[in-house]
Amino acid sequence: MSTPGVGEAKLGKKDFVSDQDVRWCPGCGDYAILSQVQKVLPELGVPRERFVFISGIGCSSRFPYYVNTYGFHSIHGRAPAIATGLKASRPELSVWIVTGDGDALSIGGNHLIHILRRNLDVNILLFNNKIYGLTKGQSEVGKVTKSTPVGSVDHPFDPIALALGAEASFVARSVDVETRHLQEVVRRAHEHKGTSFVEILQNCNVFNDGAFANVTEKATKADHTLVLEHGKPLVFGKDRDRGIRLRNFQPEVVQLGNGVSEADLLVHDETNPALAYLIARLGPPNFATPIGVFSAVERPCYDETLNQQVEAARAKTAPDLRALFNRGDTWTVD
Amino acid sequence: MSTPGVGEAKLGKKDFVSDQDVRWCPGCGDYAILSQVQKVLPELGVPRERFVFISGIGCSSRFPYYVNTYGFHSIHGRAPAIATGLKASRPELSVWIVTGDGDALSIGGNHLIHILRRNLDVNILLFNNKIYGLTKGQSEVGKVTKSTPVGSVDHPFDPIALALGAEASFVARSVDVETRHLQEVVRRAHEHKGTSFVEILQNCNVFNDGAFANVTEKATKADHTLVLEHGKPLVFGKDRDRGIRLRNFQPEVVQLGNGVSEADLLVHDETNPALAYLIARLGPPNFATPIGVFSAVERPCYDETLNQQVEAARAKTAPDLRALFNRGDTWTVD
Amino acid sequence: MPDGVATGARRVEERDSIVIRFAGDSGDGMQVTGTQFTTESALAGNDLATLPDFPAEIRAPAGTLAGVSAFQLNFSSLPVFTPGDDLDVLVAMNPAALKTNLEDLKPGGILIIDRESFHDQNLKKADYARSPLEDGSLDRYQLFQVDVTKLTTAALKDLGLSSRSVFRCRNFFCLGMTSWLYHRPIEPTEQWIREKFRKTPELVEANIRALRAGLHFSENAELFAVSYAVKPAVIAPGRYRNITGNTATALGFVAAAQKAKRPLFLGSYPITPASDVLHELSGLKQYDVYTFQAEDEIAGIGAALGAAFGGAIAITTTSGPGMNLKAETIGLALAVELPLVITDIQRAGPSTGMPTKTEQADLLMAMHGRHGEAPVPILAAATPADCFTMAYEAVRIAVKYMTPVILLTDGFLANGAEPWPIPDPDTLPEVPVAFRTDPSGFFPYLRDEETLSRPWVIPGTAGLEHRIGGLEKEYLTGNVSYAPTNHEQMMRVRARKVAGIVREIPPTEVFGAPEGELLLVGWGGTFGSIRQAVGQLHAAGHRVAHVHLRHLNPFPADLEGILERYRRILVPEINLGQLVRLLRTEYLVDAIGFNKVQGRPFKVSEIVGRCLKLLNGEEERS
Amino acid sequence: MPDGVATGARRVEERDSIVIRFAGDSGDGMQVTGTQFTTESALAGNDLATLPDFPAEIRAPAGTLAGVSAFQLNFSSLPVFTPGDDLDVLVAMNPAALKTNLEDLKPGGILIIDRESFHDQNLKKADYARSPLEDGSLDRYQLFQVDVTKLTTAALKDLGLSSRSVFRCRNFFCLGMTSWLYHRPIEPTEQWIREKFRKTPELVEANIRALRAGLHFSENAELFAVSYAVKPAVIAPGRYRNITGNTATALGFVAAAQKAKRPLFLGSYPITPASDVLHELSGLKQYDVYTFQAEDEIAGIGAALGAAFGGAIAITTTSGPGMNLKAETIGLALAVELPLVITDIQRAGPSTGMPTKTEQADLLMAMHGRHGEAPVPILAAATPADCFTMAYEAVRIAVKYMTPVILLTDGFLANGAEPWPIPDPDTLPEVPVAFRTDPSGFFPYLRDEETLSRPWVIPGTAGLEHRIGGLEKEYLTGNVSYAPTNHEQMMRVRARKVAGIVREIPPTEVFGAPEGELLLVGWGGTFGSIRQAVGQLHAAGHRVAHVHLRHLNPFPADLEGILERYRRILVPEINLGQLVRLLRTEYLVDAIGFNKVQGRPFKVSEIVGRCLKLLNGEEERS
Ligand SMILES: Cc1ncc(C[n+]2csc(CCOP(=O)(O)OP(=O)(O)O)c2C)c(N)n1
Ligand SMILES: Cc1ncc(C[n+]2csc(CCOP(=O)(O)OP(=O)(O)O)c2C)c(N)n1
Ligand code: SF4
Ligand code: SF4
Ligand SMILES: [Mg+2]
Ligand SMILES: [Mg+2]
Repeated sequence: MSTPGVGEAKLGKKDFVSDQDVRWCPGCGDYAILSQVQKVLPELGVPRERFVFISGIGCSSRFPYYVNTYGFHSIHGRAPAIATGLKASRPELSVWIVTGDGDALSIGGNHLIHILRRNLDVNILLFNNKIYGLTKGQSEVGKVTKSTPVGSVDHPFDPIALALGAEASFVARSVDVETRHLQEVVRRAHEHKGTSFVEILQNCNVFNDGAFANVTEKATKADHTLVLEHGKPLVFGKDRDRGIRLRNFQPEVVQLGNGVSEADLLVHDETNPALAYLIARLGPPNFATPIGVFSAVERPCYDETLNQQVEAARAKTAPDLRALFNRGDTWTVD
Repeated sequence: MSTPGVGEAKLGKKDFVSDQDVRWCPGCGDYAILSQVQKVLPELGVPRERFVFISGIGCSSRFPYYVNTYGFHSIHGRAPAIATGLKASRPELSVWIVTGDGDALSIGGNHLIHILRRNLDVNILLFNNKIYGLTKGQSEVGKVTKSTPVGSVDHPFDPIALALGAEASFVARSVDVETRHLQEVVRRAHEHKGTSFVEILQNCNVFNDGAFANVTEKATKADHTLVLEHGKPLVFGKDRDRGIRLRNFQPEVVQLGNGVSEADLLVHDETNPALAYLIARLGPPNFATPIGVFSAVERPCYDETLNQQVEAARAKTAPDLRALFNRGDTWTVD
Repeated sequence: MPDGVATGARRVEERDSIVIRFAGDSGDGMQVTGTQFTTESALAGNDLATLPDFPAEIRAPAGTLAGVSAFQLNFSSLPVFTPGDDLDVLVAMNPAALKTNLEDLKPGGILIIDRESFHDQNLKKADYARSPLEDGSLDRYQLFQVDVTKLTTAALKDLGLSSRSVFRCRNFFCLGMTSWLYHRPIEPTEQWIREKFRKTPELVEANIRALRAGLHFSENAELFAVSYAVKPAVIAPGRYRNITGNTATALGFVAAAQKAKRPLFLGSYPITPASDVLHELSGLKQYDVYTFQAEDEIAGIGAALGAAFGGAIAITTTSGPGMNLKAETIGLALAVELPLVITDIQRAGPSTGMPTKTEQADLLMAMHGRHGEAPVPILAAATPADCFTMAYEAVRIAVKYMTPVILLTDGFLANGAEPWPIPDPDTLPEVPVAFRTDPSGFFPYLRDEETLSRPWVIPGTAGLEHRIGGLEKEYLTGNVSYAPTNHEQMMRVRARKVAGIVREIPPTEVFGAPEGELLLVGWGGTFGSIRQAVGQLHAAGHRVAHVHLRHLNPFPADLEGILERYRRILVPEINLGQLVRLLRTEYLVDAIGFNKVQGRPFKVSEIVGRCLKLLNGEEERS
Repeated sequence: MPDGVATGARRVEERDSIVIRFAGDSGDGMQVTGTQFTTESALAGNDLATLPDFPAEIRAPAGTLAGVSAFQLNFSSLPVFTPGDDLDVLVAMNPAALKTNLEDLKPGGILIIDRESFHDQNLKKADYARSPLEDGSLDRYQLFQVDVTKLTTAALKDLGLSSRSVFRCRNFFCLGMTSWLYHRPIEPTEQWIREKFRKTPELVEANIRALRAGLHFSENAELFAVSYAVKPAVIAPGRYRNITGNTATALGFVAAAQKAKRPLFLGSYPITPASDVLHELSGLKQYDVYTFQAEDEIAGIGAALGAAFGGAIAITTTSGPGMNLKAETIGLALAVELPLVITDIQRAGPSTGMPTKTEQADLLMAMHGRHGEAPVPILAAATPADCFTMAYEAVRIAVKYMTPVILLTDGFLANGAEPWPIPDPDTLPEVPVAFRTDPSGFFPYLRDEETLSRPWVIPGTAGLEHRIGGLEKEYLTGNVSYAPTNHEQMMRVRARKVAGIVREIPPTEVFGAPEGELLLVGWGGTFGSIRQAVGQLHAAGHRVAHVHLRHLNPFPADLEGILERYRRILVPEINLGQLVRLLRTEYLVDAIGFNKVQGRPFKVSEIVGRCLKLLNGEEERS
């Protein structure tokens, strides 16, 4: 099946390529993401056999088949639940959840917000193509699809805002084709202790082509993307001449110059979820799409605390089945 | 069963009392909420038969039995789904969801965030006693319960933050024993077009007595409650001498006087969800518990848009089964 | 003879039936080709049945075995029950399509391939060590190697299309060839092309040219020495259209709701192969159709139940994995006694299984897949067109008996098509809906004496305010009750109500010998195969009969008597034995199962073979 | 005779068995009283069985009929199988308790009431038009009217307690009385009180005083002319404790995990009556027990499956409504072939039903409640203590066969208690767990030749990285496969694997006549009632026998042979007929159902009555 990953000199990308043919439509954004993840994994200093990729159902959720680690292609929406049991009982594993917008935000919304709330130390990669690819094109976005022939009446979630509402400890966004940025975000997600939630804008060229063209096309990208950097003012635009300022707690886009300087702008602070929420609710049409790490804060991890409790209990009393069976009132018949 | 509610002079509270014995533990906060709701309903100008109360499972979810309107005591966590179908197809009804923290935030979390996202024009009353009352006391709060004998490792949701993460259009909090405040919030919820999300802090005197004592006891109340009022600065305290100020986008409590005046404080603005989120994440131990309307914004309602689409389709083409059956290629055999 | 029908001067042979399959890459448009050839055949007056065969959900790399998509059609001058066992004709667009489909082609059958696609790269993708065109392995077939790509390109050369666009017209070239070969009229296809590519006139031109080029090439090139005529079938007079099971299901629901004069509410979450019903209904808003794409299956059925409470004709649609999630709400619907139709378009399980493949393994779940004693009537459609009738019937029963009803179809029925005698809306059965509005003597659980159903009272009705819920209810008032004997009374009345639906079931049709050696009992999508097999056996003098159940719970009242008239009972199912269990437990008959679970329908020959074994006494006890 | 055992100078009569019920308001501490009386009786050497009867979940207003809580105990010098049919003694703390329980008291039985509680307000709450103490309606019983409240108050008067606190000691006064009446030792109760109120010494004092006051009052007041001795039962030597089904279930899981030397992982969501297993296990972290209170039942089983993938002994617990939600993940567990125990502690359904009442109506759901062909082994415990054995066995089978296993218990077993012969941990069966670590020749779906189970390989094992999932898999490699015959092969091997578990089932015990007229086949919590009924009938010379199934899927191999040895087969169940359906379909025997669905167990007399009817030929065909 696979060759041992421990004790080897140093693993490279090819060690994380499984023997299965990759079966996405030609041109699908999933290929790019797979490739970046396969590049980052060997650099994380984790033995290959400790990685586990868990997914739900969807095109994106086929991901685990293609990564030569342990993998579990589960059922629709439930990957966070399965990951929770695995990570809680095996905290030494590096657990990754791969999911889609339908899988994570539609059927799986509850498990998603609960894993974020509990803050298990796992990494979530949400491939957001704003469409159900596998079932051939339904969507919650206000667009015409097979299931919404006169346009959808649904207002879609903003995954970032939702994650912040669930008090996620690490919230970030990247883009399938932004290879460097994506690699960096994946690396940061791995490093963060607690649930790392990463939304990856992904192009489904068959059912929702160009959904993020603004953000990915050379011509429009700089004007439509706001790259977040900790401690840096919120500046964007081809000429980096526009920024976000707060007025009476209302964000507004300002043109730099003419008395407006970077000092007037909001400064990004990853440790402030309220700011992250404010930034999350920027975005098209009035603002640019923010990408990068919105928020990264420390709080206790469920898996760690649980294991500490088990450890503490074991340290206090040795397990003794005989004593357990004999608890309470007992009597002897001779 | 009931006497007609239409054409009658004017209904009063007693008209909304059903013939069923109310079966909550003596002293339960649910009684107070029931009473306030029964008081407000007749004042809303809606014929009694148009009210529908839909609930899940839990002590709180027994609520519909006691209100003399249409009612549906459904299954655990699913009230928002049922309410969605009813309201979408019968937009003229006044639909109320009554739920508990377990029902809405644990098993029912997904339906909750989705109804908020869609913004159906219904009202949600979430009785938050921070415990599963009906199943006799489990909780996600970090406290010792039967299911968490050494203390819970869980971090609870903040329902307000979660609702804001789902982009709820109306988000408020009140308290079981604050009769006037509660009535007012319930009335505002009714008036708001879109999903009105109201968290009501409710005392379960059997399994979690005093969970909100800070907010309800005469002695501590003023210092521990921040009453939100649109357009007013965030001031609290027995002597209304403390306030919330923003410094580098970090909220802090300041003592008024000594050069600090109300003008330095944050001013509440219901139309700004980002501010609401910031306020939501205040709260004990560092801050007081905010109550009142956090956020109230306008956006399209699912039920309205859907009905407009149906209307528009009907206006364009008259329904004609014969034409429908004969769509596409047909042929005749003689 | 209408214009454009290929005739040709060469020899014309007559055939009763032809089974043809178009196979190619997912990108080759085989489903379109097959569907158009079906339309042409229907207009030519043949009876027919189709079988689309989709690859796994995600489009596999072009040219690979996993990417092959196929469409099979059986058209005939005789009554047709199945898409056919073995192929008379196979059109294979590339080596992978040849490899995965060849085993079904009859020896001596016609094999049409695109020669140019058999290049090294494609051969490798299809795991061919050397080209089958060269190793003699195709000698037993009538092989026609056509330069489809080159000929299509030539036909379109002055249109200035990209080579990719030209390549995508190849399927119409092939359709042109087969239309000539079987004397099909191509106008309906030209019409379809005009409509489909309305917005891009150059594609209209290109596809029509390709189609005609295929036709004329066949006519002129003298490639085919013979063409075949299949006479019109003797079909009951009337107006027809082709219909797939999913479309028929959607129309059945709309028709029933229209008849009931109530809005139709669908709460659903997409899933293969059920999504098309959602898609179909989403486009029918002018029929007072509300479609709600829910966040999951639980919300889908929950919303439907809410709409039922509000007085809508409420339905939910899904497939196996989603059915699991609906179980709890079905139980609630049954406790609150509101009408609701749950449609399970079965696919191959367990778990995610093979989503694009058919199976009929959810019957026992439909019967028992909820906690507690929770009886629900179950209906199952037998053919694609029958989906209309059974969807309609499911609504009628749900409303009349104030009960959830489960309707079973499957992937084979859902995507398969057959001619549908278009019904006259005026002659459809009535679906009476009368909401109670009279407060005098009202109780929420006051039952109708015959049907045992409770009154349907919708919110908004003054004076009838009441509360319903999932806790056990007092017999008459519906108030919550924990009284022991009340519970027993409620359990038994719920069971009796469902059992009473037996009065809605028409007498069971027995096809074949009225009594005798062997009775085949089937349900669902196996209808065609069983019917044809029994027809053959009966014609050959065997005392064999076929009963096809469309009511699975309760069973028809006359079924027991019928079962007693045969020495052996065989139950063919695409599962490991489900109906057979129900028959055994209900009637204590030693019915034996004939089971196949390969994600595809029975062949007629398989059933005939098994029957002959039993009839010849080669197999006394299974 | 140990200190504190009440003797009294008056007449002592001997009895074989006594059935006593304590009934009062939910706030009156009846469950504690009953449990303590049970402990006293166990220490007195009697065999016993208990039946707690809870009101609906929410505490109803004090004094109302809906608020009545009761606890019944049957203790005896003979073997005890049930909590008893009719009562020898009823202790009723208020009019509501009298009203709801009196019908079960034998004529001439002892009725102890608190006279002061029969005031107008309480009588009204209990719907009594006039006091039953005054209208002669209690003349057929031995009525003892005791001023319980007054006497308790007097006993505690100098303790300075609030009247509410004093009122809450009344139950111990009553326990004192009944302890005297039946010669029970009160030390265990005194010990319990000291432990329980450790932190409030004044309550220790108050409750012990109340207990002793009741004892001494009975001794001195000459209220009771007779007291009763119930000799110790002849019980197999050994160490015993009382155990409820839920505690036994929890211990069974812990023991199996300890034996397997693996952590135990429970993923669960609270639900009546299953929550106590979660509570119990949450307190056993030192046994390497991980409990995860999930957001819902889906996450509960999902997390358990994740833990199983990681190598833990994984379990999930729930009741009917929650079982619906676990169906899809059970299907996944079965497809990926990982070990997992799903425990359904059944309650009265359908839908929310009557959460605090018992039923055994989830058997068919356990069997068929998933889409597709999805076979799962099913075990069921027969008695509270048997829950230990079957929970243990469920884990052993799950691990050995790499399969999800469903364990069924019910509310009656869960809350009922009986003496448990404490096992020696060293003699429990082994639960071997061997994770595969050897990469050579490894395939994820390589099967063991005997068990057909695949290897358990846990993440972290170098060189064995692999992927599993819910899509159909290739027979050996586990790679995704849509190949038709592979699907059939996989379907059949999954079915064969589960069928093969038959080799784990010990020979079936037949109690009573080895062949003859009538065989009663039961399962689950009906064990006691059936066993006792059959014991009586057999003793009376009838050729009757009892088989109690603890393995419901597959059935024991010897069952068919046993069924054949009896003329008639009767299947008593607390449902509308579920096991009886499985027996009929499996063995084509005309088994008939005896069904009761009232949220409570069978009475022995009900079963005896029905058997006699059958034996006397009064009922030939059901
Ligand atoms: C219980 C269940 N419901 C529905 C489905 C059908 N289904 C499979 S994938 C999918 C949506 C996937 O969308 P997304 O997560 O966005 O993935 P993508 O294909 O776009 O990557 C649906 C509805 C299923 N497999 N199981
Ligand atoms: C599917 C399902 N799972 C679990 C339960 C058990 N259950 C009933 S109510 C409840 C929790 C209720 O908590 P909450 O909503 O906070 O209501 P409260 O009783 O506190 O008002 C649970 C777990 C159920 N009835 N159904
Ligand atoms: S359907 Fe869309 S998301 Fe799925 S593989 Fe194809 S391009 Fe990618
Ligand atoms: S258990 Fe708590 S929430 Fe439930 S009725 Fe009693 S006091 Fe109220
Ligand atoms: Mg998607
Ligand atoms: Mg609660």
